[in-house]
Amino acid sequence: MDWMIGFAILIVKLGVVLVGLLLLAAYLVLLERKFLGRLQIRYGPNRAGKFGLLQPLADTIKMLTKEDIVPEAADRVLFLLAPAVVAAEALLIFAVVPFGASVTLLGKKIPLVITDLNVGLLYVFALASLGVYGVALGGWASNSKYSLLGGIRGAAQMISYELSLGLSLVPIVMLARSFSLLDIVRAQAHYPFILVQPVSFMIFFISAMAETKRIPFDLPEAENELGAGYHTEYSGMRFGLFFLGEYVNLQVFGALVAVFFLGGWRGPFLPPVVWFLIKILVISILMIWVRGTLPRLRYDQLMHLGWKVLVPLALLNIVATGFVLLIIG
Amino acid sequence: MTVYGAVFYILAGVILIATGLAITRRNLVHSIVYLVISFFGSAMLYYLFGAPLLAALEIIIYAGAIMVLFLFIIMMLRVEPSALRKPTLRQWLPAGVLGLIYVAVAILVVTTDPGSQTILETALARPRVFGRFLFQRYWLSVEIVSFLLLIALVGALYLGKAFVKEGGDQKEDQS
Amino acid sequence: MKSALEAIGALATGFATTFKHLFRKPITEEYPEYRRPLPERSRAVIVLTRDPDGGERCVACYLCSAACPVSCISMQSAEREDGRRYARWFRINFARCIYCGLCEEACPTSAIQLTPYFETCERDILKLVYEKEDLLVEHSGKDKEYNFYKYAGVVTEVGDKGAHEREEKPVKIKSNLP
Amino acid sequence: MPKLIIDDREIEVPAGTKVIEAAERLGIKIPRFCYHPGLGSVGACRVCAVKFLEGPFKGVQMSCMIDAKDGMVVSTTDEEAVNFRQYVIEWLMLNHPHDCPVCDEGGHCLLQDMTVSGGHGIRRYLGLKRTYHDQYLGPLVQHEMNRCIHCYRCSRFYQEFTGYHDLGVMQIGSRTFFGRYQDGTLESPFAGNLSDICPTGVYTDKPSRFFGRRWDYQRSPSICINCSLGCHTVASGRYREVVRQEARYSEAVNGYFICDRGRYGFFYTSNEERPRQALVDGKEVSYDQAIREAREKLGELIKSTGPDAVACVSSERSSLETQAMLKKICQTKGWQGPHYFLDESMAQKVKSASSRLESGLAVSLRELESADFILVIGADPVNEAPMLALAMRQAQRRGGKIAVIDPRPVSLPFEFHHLNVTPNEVNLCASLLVKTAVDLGAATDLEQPGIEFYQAIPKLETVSSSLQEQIAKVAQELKESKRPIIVCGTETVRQTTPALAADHALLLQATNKQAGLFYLLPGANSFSASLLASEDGSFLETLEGIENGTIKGLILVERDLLLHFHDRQRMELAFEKLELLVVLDYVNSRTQQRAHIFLPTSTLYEAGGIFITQEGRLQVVPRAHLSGTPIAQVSGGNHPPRIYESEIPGGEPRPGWQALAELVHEEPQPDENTTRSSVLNGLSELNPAFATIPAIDELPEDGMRVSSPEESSPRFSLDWIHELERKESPDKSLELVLVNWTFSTEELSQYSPPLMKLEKEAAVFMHVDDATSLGLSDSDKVTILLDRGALEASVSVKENMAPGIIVMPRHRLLEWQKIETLPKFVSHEEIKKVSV
Amino acid sequence: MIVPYSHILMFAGILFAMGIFCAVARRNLIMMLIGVEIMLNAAGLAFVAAALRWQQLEGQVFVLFIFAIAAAEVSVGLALIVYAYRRTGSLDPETYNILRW
Repeated sequence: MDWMIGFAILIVKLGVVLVGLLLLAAYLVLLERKFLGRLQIRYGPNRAGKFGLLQPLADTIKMLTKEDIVPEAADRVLFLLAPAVVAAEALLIFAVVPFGASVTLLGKKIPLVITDLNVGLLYVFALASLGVYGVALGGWASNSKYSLLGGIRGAAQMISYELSLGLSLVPIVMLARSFSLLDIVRAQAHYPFILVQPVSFMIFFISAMAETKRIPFDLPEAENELGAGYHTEYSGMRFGLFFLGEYVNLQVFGALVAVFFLGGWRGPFLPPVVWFLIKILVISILMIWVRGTLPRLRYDQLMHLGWKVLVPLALLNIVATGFVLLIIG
Repeated sequence: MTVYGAVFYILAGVILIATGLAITRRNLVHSIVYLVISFFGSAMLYYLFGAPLLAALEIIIYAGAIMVLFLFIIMMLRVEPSALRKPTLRQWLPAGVLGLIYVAVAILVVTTDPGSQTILETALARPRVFGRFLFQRYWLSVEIVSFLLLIALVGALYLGKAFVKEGGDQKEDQS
Repeated sequence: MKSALEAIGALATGFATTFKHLFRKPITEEYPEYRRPLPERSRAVIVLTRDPDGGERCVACYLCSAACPVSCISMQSAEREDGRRYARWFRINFARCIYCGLCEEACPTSAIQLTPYFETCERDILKLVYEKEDLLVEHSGKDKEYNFYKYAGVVTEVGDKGAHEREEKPVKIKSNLP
Repeated sequence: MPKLIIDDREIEVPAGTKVIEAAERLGIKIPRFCYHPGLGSVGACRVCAVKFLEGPFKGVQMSCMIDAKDGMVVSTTDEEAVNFRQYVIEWLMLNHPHDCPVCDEGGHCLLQDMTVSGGHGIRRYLGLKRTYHDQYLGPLVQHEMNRCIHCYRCSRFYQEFTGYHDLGVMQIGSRTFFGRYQDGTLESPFAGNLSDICPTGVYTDKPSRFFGRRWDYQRSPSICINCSLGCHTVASGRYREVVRQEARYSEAVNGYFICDRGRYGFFYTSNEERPRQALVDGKEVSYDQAIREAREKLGELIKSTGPDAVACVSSERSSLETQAMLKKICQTKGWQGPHYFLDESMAQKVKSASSRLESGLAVSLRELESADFILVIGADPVNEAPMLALAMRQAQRRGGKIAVIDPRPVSLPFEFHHLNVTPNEVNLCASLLVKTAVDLGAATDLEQPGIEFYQAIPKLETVSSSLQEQIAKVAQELKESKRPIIVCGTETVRQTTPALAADHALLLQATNKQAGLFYLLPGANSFSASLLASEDGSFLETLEGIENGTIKGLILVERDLLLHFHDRQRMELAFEKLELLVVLDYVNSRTQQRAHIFLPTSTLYEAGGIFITQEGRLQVVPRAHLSGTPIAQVSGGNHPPRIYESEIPGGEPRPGWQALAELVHEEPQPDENTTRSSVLNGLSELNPAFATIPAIDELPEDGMRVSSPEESSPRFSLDWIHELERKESPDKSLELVLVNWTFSTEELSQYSPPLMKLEKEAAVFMHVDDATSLGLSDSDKVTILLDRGALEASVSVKENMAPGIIVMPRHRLLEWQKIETLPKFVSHEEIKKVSV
Repeated sequence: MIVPYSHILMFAGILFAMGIFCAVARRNLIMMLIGVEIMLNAAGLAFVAAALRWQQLEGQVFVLFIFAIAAAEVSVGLALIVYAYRRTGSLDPETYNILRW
């Protein structure tokens, strides 16, 4: 009986998170387009519904109804698999992200996280590293030179930045003394880690943008050189899955930044979940702002930044944090 | 048989099938994809055997890094599908004999060793415990291994650089 | 260190600029509500003009169809009773037309001209095939004064031999007098 | 062989070659207006100026007027020459009107090209332009004199080259006018060439006036099938119809020009009445349905009566593929036929002509131009094959002598001897002439049969003294000639004549003359028809079979029996007896309208085909355009309909051979090309003469000669003497001689509207003596009573024809198909004057 | 309660044999390297099972070292392969016979 209730709660949590994620992703797209539009002195979408509020719906309908084209020379199975990998990977990360303290419902204490893994952080990395496959396989399976180049770029870029992404979080783990995301949030009860780890935050933020392939790191889909990069040959809902993956990733990294550096769901006055959402949105808007401001990096600059700036910086940061921890005790 | 036993056999089956497919595919990318599935299964086995840290590391390092590296190289070099090597009898015979001996010995060892019949119990090595154990008993080995990694890094960099330099020289010669 | 500071300063300038943009009124012109008047020489829908005397200018010489890079013009020339060459039928497939204006440049009689009117979208692509009656207009467009037959020297109702601009009286072939 | 250097490149050319031509051999095209390789040079336009740097001439000279000489160094790009040419162009353009948009020459105008390439773009001359009034020159040529640049090509061509004089030069200086003295139709049957040779738009093609531009035409090489010569043409197709046909240069056949019948004889293919839909009992059905129906009915017929009950008839205008396919079908199915000729004697004549045309004797049309004596036996060149007359004209211009032995009132645009003997006397007259001219002593290597043949020719004294005198005069010229060529017709001559002509040619050859032989045959593909024709049976036997009921099914392939057979009434009765009449054709003939099942076939321009000319030259014609109703007809001249579908309206017609193959095979046929090549591969089984033909795409451009093995026909036969002894004609009666005219008697050109405007009034011709004895004078109306009724015509009285005959053209408006048997004799009583 | 230790050993053995086969039978340098990876993975599995069998963490520690070694091996190995491929244009080990006389 008990495990059945637990199971039911789990299913409900899964459903709520999934729906929330998808809705948020849809409106993040709108937000990005509107915000980007204003940054560029344009309106952004404003035709579908008031202020373009129905634009996500229109986009969804469009993507669902468009013809799903599979190139004749493509590797059919992998071609169909790749977008699913991307979308699934992005959605799965949220399984360990706590979006609030536990609530008590009908006398039962329900933690607001789908599952609290003791290696939660490693789980996040494991899934993030699998996201590469969607890009690389999609690019390869399309059998198109643009897609292939996009896929290669994507693989190289994501594998490079994963390193700095991981290293940037080591000090956080050292501070929190746990891989569990719940523990990390709890460890920020007094102050958010961004105050003590600004370098770490910076490295993580930059690496996260590179991992999500957002401007200025969108080399795998650089439209003016590669068409649309690894998803050049995709259309309809398969393209939609890539698209969805990208915006869910945006939220994921917003949530991770909130968890690792901004104290998770903590905040005054408002309910924790709202605070969590606000933090995600702030990070997202920051990323959009960056997109609206910075030009795309050159490939060698990208590698240079990853390997020669961020990785050494992250290592130094680890050593420094270690020293400080040793001294403080 | 417990649930864990069933999980083991299923995972073992998946791993064996995936690996079998991986080593026989002509298309290297397909091999890689099957291998990733195999490593995923291995990661789950690690978890089953009470090593969650290793499970995560298996995915991060094997599936997330090593296989991506392979995929990257395959895509970059545009490797065509390759055939299986057709061994001659002279090559095949010693290999076959040695293989048979290996199999015989393996079966002998596995069946005769009474300890091998023990049914394993579930256990869990928490990352904290594991880390403490590692850095208390084997910190020197960890350092040595990290040196090994550093050397590998330098070596790989050198191999990449050496070619570029040589290529540059060739270009100068041509012009 | 200095360069790092400079870089940060540059980044900050960039972010400041885009941030300032947030508060500016967008410069977008919203099309159906606001239609910007197009210059006279902008190139869109093609028309066939008439000469100042009201006659069809097009002599169906096929030069426009020859010049057309997408082969969207087709026609059939014929002869009127008065000797004028004209287009029996004239068809432009606007679904194919790229509005390059080469036909206008090729036209020796200023008949074919591009106009600024461009709102011709149709759901049925066949409706974008314009026939002569759709193309022919009642004015002479850009080159108002020109009438080809005043200069061509062929016999039409515009003039007999020797009656056109800059022509002598016809040679009397059976006379000994010059 | 002078060697000269043009633009730093050396070339060796035969002596007498003009510099402009030498340059062209190097690929350097020097501008020209008046110079034309067919017409020669006059140096009138001054635009071919080049600079001579070294050699016998120095400075700027006209390259068309100077023969290439050793040591010449010529520069076409020298600044002085370029400037000179530029000025020439500019002053030629002084008076040229700015009417290119409405000029039909625009797009292939030499003047336009030269003006543009010469760089003359801006007009500096501000004076008034000279103008002319234009003339009406007939239905073929449009006159627009304002555009003239006075290159004299037209008058040179018209007067010197073709020998007609009604178009020429008037006035002087800058007022020079080219035209006729008065408005009127040009007399020359070669007038259409004016629009080809005119370097600008003075003479333009009237039937295609204002139709399109050269760049839009689908131009493809073709040939003319309006007579047996097979002149080369270029067919210009547009919007699914042939719009214009131009002459195509051919080294061996027609040179640079063609006659108007060939040029404008193509309209049958776009005729509005042309049947394009298959018909079963007059109802329109689909092609496949008609074929199925025909197959079923044929099957029933054969089941009930046997394969003998079906007969096949084809014609001389069908392509070789169609003829061969029909032949194959008849062989394999056991059907009767096929007959390609209606008249047994004509079949024999063509057969003997094709078998006697040995490669040592045969000459091409162009080789005829170099003859120094041409003996025409029983042919009327202008009327039967106009280009033959043009070739003879060239021989005559070079000093050749020409004699015509023919009963008809032959008129040629040059001087010639006309021996107007009766049809019976043609053979005798020709033999006497040759005998007189040939000295047997000089003929050393003549074989015994030849000597016997020579000796069998009667003495000169057997004919009238005036004729003797003429023969002696002509014989003298023949004797002096080095390269005599015998031209032999087949239309009015006796059955033995073609063989006799060949024998005479052999006799002449035996006396060390380079004798040649040239036959005229009745249709475009008569030669191949005679190669395929079967030995046994004739059309008349088939007709009798129909009448007595043994033959119940008839398949007619591109053959109009009601037009060509001399007894229309009998034919119609026979048609009524038929159980099944299948007609395959591409014109709306009377016969087609009688068909039970009609299958439309495609024309030469739609399907291509292989044709063999009268000299045995096999020529392959590619398709010019796809079959289908011309857009102008689909739309009634207005906007074409906006239907988008893969089916072409009116695109039903298929090549005759393909339709035939589908008719007899149960299973659907593989694609066109395989069937076609299988037909062609089997040709050598039908006649060994085809064995030497290479693959179609390896044929030379001028085609190649097919000749039957030499021993196939006996030489020096004396049959003609036996024929001479038979006195056929009853006393006091006139032989009816059916002839063809340039226009309006040939079958296909009758469907051409511009040519029908040139149609002359139907008339019969009579010698003055016969007319006087009948009390008739010129342009009297008479009725002639034939076997099946009377015929009304006006009489044209001529002196230059044989007495004792009535020459009757197979004119459209003369219903001559009322004759029971040929030859037909008309007694004086049967000719009655009609009082108006 | 999972399964008998011998089953795991046999499973790891089969996996190892597959790795050997892959390294030996494929005419491709990359596949040979992959074979090595498979063998290392098989060994790792056996080690973890052994750790469980004897309840000793050394087994897991060794697996960690194996990971490190595998990473090092792959990076150097792939660098070598790229280098060799660029020199010869082929990945077939048969082409690298320049030292064989």
